[in-house]
Amino acid sequence: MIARRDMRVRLAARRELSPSCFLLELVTDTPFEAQPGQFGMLACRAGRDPFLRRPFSLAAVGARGEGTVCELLVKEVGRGSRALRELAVGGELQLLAPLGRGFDLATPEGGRLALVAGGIGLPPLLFAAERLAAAGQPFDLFLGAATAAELLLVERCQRAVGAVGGELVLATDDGSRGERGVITEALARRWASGAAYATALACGPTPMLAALTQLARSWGLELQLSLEEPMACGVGVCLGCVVDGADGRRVTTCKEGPVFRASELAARWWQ
Amino acid sequence: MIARRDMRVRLAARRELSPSCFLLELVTDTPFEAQPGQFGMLACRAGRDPFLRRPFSLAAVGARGEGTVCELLVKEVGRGSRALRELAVGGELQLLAPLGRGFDLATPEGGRLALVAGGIGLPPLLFAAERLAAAGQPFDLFLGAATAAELLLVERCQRAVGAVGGELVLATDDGSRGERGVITEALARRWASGAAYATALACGPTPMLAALTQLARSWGLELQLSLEEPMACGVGVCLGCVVDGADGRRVTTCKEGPVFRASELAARWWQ
Amino acid sequence: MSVDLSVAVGTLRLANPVLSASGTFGYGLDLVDLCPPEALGGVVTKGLSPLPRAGNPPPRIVETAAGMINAIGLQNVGVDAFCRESLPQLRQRRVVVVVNVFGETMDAYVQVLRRCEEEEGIAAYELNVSCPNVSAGGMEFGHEPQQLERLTARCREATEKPLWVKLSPNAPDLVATARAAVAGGADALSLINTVRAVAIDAERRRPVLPRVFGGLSGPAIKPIALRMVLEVHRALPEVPLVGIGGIETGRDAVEFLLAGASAVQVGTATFRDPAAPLRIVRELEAFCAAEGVGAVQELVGALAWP
Amino acid sequence: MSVDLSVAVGTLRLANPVLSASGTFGYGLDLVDLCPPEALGGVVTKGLSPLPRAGNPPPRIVETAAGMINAIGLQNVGVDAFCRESLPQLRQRRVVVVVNVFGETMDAYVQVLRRCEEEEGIAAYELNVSCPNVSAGGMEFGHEPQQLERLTARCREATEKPLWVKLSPNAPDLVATARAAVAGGADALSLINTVRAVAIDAERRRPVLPRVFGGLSGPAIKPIALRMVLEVHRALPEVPLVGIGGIETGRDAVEFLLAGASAVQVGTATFRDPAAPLRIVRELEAFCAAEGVGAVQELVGALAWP
Ligand SMILES: Cc1cc2nc3c(=O)[nH]c(=O)nc-3n(C[C@H](O)[C@H](O)[C@H](O)COP(=O)(O)OP(=O)(O)OC[C@H]3O[C@@H](n4cnc5c(N)ncnc54)[C@H](O)[C@@H]3O)c2cc1C
Ligand SMILES: Cc1cc2nc3c(=O)[nH]c(=O)nc-3n(C[C@H](O)[C@H](O)[C@H](O)COP(=O)(O)OP(=O)(O)OC[C@H]3O[C@@H](n4cnc5c(N)ncnc54)[C@H](O)[C@@H]3O)c2cc1C
Ligand SMILES: Cc1cc2nc3c(=O)[nH]c(=O)nc-3n(C[C@H](O)[C@H](O)[C@H](O)COP(=O)(O)O)c2cc1C
Ligand SMILES: Cc1cc2nc3c(=O)[nH]c(=O)nc-3n(C[C@H](O)[C@H](O)[C@H](O)COP(=O)(O)O)c2cc1C
Ligand code: FES
Ligand code: FES
Repeated sequence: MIARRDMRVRLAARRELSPSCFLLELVTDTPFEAQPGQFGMLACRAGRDPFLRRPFSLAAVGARGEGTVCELLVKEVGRGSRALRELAVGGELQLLAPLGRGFDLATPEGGRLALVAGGIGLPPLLFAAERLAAAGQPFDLFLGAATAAELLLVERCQRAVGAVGGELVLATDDGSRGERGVITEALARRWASGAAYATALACGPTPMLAALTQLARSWGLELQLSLEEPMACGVGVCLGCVVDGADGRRVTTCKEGPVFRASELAARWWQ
Repeated sequence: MIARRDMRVRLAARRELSPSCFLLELVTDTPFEAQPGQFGMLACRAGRDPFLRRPFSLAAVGARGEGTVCELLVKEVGRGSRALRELAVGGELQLLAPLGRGFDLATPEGGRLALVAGGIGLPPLLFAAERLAAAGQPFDLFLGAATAAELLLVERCQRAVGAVGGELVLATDDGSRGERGVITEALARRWASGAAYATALACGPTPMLAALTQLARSWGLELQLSLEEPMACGVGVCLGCVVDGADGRRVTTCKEGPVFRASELAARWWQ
Repeated sequence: MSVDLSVAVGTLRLANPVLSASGTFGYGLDLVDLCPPEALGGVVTKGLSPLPRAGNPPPRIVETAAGMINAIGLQNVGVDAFCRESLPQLRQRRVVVVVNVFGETMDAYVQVLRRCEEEEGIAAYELNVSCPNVSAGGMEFGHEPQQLERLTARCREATEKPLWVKLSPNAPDLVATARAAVAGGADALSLINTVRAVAIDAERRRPVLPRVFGGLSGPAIKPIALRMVLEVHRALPEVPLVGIGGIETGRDAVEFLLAGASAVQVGTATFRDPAAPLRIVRELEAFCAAEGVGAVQELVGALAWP
Repeated sequence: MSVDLSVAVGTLRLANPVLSASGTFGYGLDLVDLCPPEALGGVVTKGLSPLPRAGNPPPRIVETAAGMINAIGLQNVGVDAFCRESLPQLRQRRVVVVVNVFGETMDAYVQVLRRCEEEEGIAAYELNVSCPNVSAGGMEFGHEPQQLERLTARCREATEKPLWVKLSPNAPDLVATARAAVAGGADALSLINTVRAVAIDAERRRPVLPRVFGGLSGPAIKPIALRMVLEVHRALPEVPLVGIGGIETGRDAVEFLLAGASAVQVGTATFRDPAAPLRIVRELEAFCAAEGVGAVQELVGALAWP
């Protein structure tokens, strides 16, 4: 397991990606590594407001000089994300990372992965995509959003997919870019026309994950889901972030997840 | 009375003045004016920590373009001042100003003012000094601190005093610059050698103000004191900042002060 | 979409449900430039006693995490000075005035009411019962149901105007005191007053406040206040409530309305933002417009119980 | 200057006065890399019941101003799994272990104690009495002095180890419950548990927590917790207290010690800073060194009363 650390990070750059989303480039002096699907607990502002740290999926982690640069993609929705929007470049924050269990990227011999991202569910899949591209493992990336403007980092996704000869499939609810409709329908069309995947990795809004789970079950497709639950500690001690597991236990999203195989989760989690 | 306003201000610059003190240059789009001795209530960081605004004496207020630039001198002691130290240049804060009753700068015909500042008590007197210099009203400035490094903005003080042919008297507890000992003793030496002042204006630590009040009473010198009390609202509605008045009433420092004539305050306030 | 902001607190109709809380808005006239009192649902005055009072010695306030402790000690100008100096201006501005009343004896409460009854322009009274009952050994009026019922009944005799009783969160049994106030004739209950608290100066090894104890207010207590409003509303669903405690935003106000409050008061928030009560009116309106709520009154008690 | 950090909580000596609070540090082994449990005065376990429990359905937590509300519902692995899986490792690390115990009946408490008594390496027990007493109609054990005295006495019979009773801030009469616990045989009192609170989702018009009510913790409640420690200490100066509620810094810990606590527990702060309990030990040491305090024990109850 990669050692986690509570690190001082500096905001090196912020880039607007869409009306509601932006990218943060955080740098730290100490080296650290992570697996796609892992996350960090970020104190979004100095002081006690917001009170709790917020979990953010790591979207990229790489060496820079002696230290590390780590990217987050953030959607502005409330106190924490707003504080991140306001933070002046050069400002410092505290990040505890990497945390949790990431995706299992191993592909069965000759198999192919489908990566499925809805809206701000992209970050862990972007991380996975760039890792897979670097390792030469083939995959297709399905990226959905409400509208064209909310499709994030499309070129960068295209580069990663292109590196291994995969396909980038885009879909928007309003049809303003890519296929019209939800991304799971785009996946279903590919499946129907014979694209057989070994495993799908997914992150996005609950309705998307629910639809995907139904489809995967009917297809017999193995599915890894990255879940988002409210978290207080991020390290398994508060029991605040539980979901119902397949075995009747309540499992912590922060420690036992955030990535679960669909088969590990209670069926009723999806209804 | 000058209209007060709750303004958005931007940190244009921060300058270190001493190991513990720094100067903030805050700019706002809207024009505003103030009297020396008045203060503003500053929200030291976005969000609820620190919870209350902090009162800061206005150290200078002047036009810049369409708007206004306002200077504060801040000593780092706790949550609020630490947040100001950490605020990145370009960051925005909320300032309610100008508040309270400032100094009465009118000098009796042919009279002379003594301005007496101890440590971080300088800001309102710096403001007064520069106003007096601009108006050509004569004054001497007595500036005391624990040690040379904590004597703030000496050259700027010198310029203001010099403009009206006054004297800048420095004193440090450890004698590292100016006269050795407390600033009230320096004033007493001037008084003993014949320097008769019409009025003294003072701000500084309570022991300094107490010593000054005793001296002024024995000399028959009129004295205006700028007081610091913990404040919640700064506008007279919470009754949190009261001191005992000469008439037995409890008076609000924020609204009836922060500048009081010594004769307006209960004698026991000084014991 | 235009939103009807008016609410009824019992028989009293207010143009909107946001009042300034006692002790945090002076006598209603200090912030006319920043937060015009006539734009609010109403203004609750600083607590008034028969004679002027100097209150507690300083220091009186301590900042805490997302809140503050105060021990003002009920400094006020006395009911007479209020009626002579502030009330005429409030009347002229058509401010809805709720007079907050306290005393150390039942007679003192009644005296304040009697003096006020001589005047025009007072909409309602609010009894601050977090005050030591000197004749009953110093126990607060609001802590003992029987005493509270008697006090309320005595005040009830002195006026026909709406009578609100302001409940203390420190009472051993909140619902029992609520019932007692209603039994005594209260038209509405305001809750909550400040929560008993202490601050200690670690270096000096002594309490920060000269009288040791003070009252905690601000957003820190909001989840407690909301719980208490909900508890009283469920126990006494017919009794109009006025929600108080840590309200800072229009959304906070909505939460109290949903929990069963017919109106709310904004206290400590005004210290951080002197226009807070007015801002909250506007945020409330915007919330309703966004959520398709035609009339704020619809929100009162509209919480779905699981 | 070297500072003696050790304290005594009754007959139990601790290397320093800072423990992790129940429910905020797992079973003591989750944060060994970030906050080694053996460096703390001790570790209080998540509350244990005779059998494993699944706790409440999610969502279970809500952020508030300078605090949070939780409704975990006492999910735990059961006393047996704890004794088999965690205790041996804690023993090996020489961690001072305080087992937090709860049940819905008196027998359940006693069962947990009996199972623990079979093991080595438990330093003390802490009874969480903020739990509905099923046999007495659901009223919490900690709210009714007679029930609490009986419960404590039953537990007292089951062990000779130090027995701490953890008081609820929601009890109608805090001092009466404190006395009852002592009468039943408690060696020390821990206070406070969380404060009953509610959060409401304004848009959905429903409580955020499926069971509506939860417990407020964090710095928001510190001034209330400090007040309660002071009140109980003044009423029962001979009884050792363990102070809990919103402690975030070494200075906070000092304040609780001055108010009369012999040790403190750090809860919610650990969620914001997983090394908080350890940091607090260090800050406490630095505070003592700066203030010339040779032994932390000197601070206990050293508040000057005005
Ligand atoms: C493992 C994990 C990984 C995550 N990764 C990311 C990530 O990479 N990028 C990212 O932007 N967020 C991510 N999140 C979500 C993030 O942690 C915060 O919940 C989110 O930023 C909102 O926090 P806030 O403080 O801005 O809003 P809050 O003030 O906490 O919430 C404001 C309001 O918005 C609602 N709300 C919360 N989340 C959402 C949402 N997603 N959409 C709409 N309304 C919402 C809340 O219920 C509340 O009413 C992740 C969460 C988890 C658990
Ligand atoms: C009218 C008025 C004008 C003021 N003008 C200025 C000004 O121009 N520049 C300036 O720096 N400050 C000024 N102050 C003081 C300022 O408002 C704050 O009190 C100060 O900055 C400390 O706030 P904090 O949040 O940093 O510390 P807090 O977190 O509020 O306090 C931290 C600790 O320091 C103690 N403390 C508070 N003030 C001081 C102090 N001055 N010296 C030593 N210990 C202290 C507190 O008791 C507390 O224990 C003024 C105060 C008033 C009332
Ligand atoms: C400085 C201050 C003074 C107060 N004075 C009074 C008072 O005179 N009478 C009263 O009934 N309540 C008084 N209160 C209590 C408030 O009206 C209100 O009930 C409490 O502060 C909780 O609301 P908040 O969190 O919005 O401030 C006072 C509160 C503060 C902070
Ligand atoms: C998530 C969470 C779980 C808790 N679980 C327990 C528990 O199982 N038993 C118990 O006695 N107290 C429990 N508590 C209460 C804490 O031990 C502590 O008394 C309270 O949170 C106040 O301290 P704090 O403000 O430092 O968190 C829990 C608190 C939280 C926040
Ligand atoms: S967030 Fe605390 S256990 Fe998962
Ligand atoms: S600070 Fe509120 S009255 Fe002066």
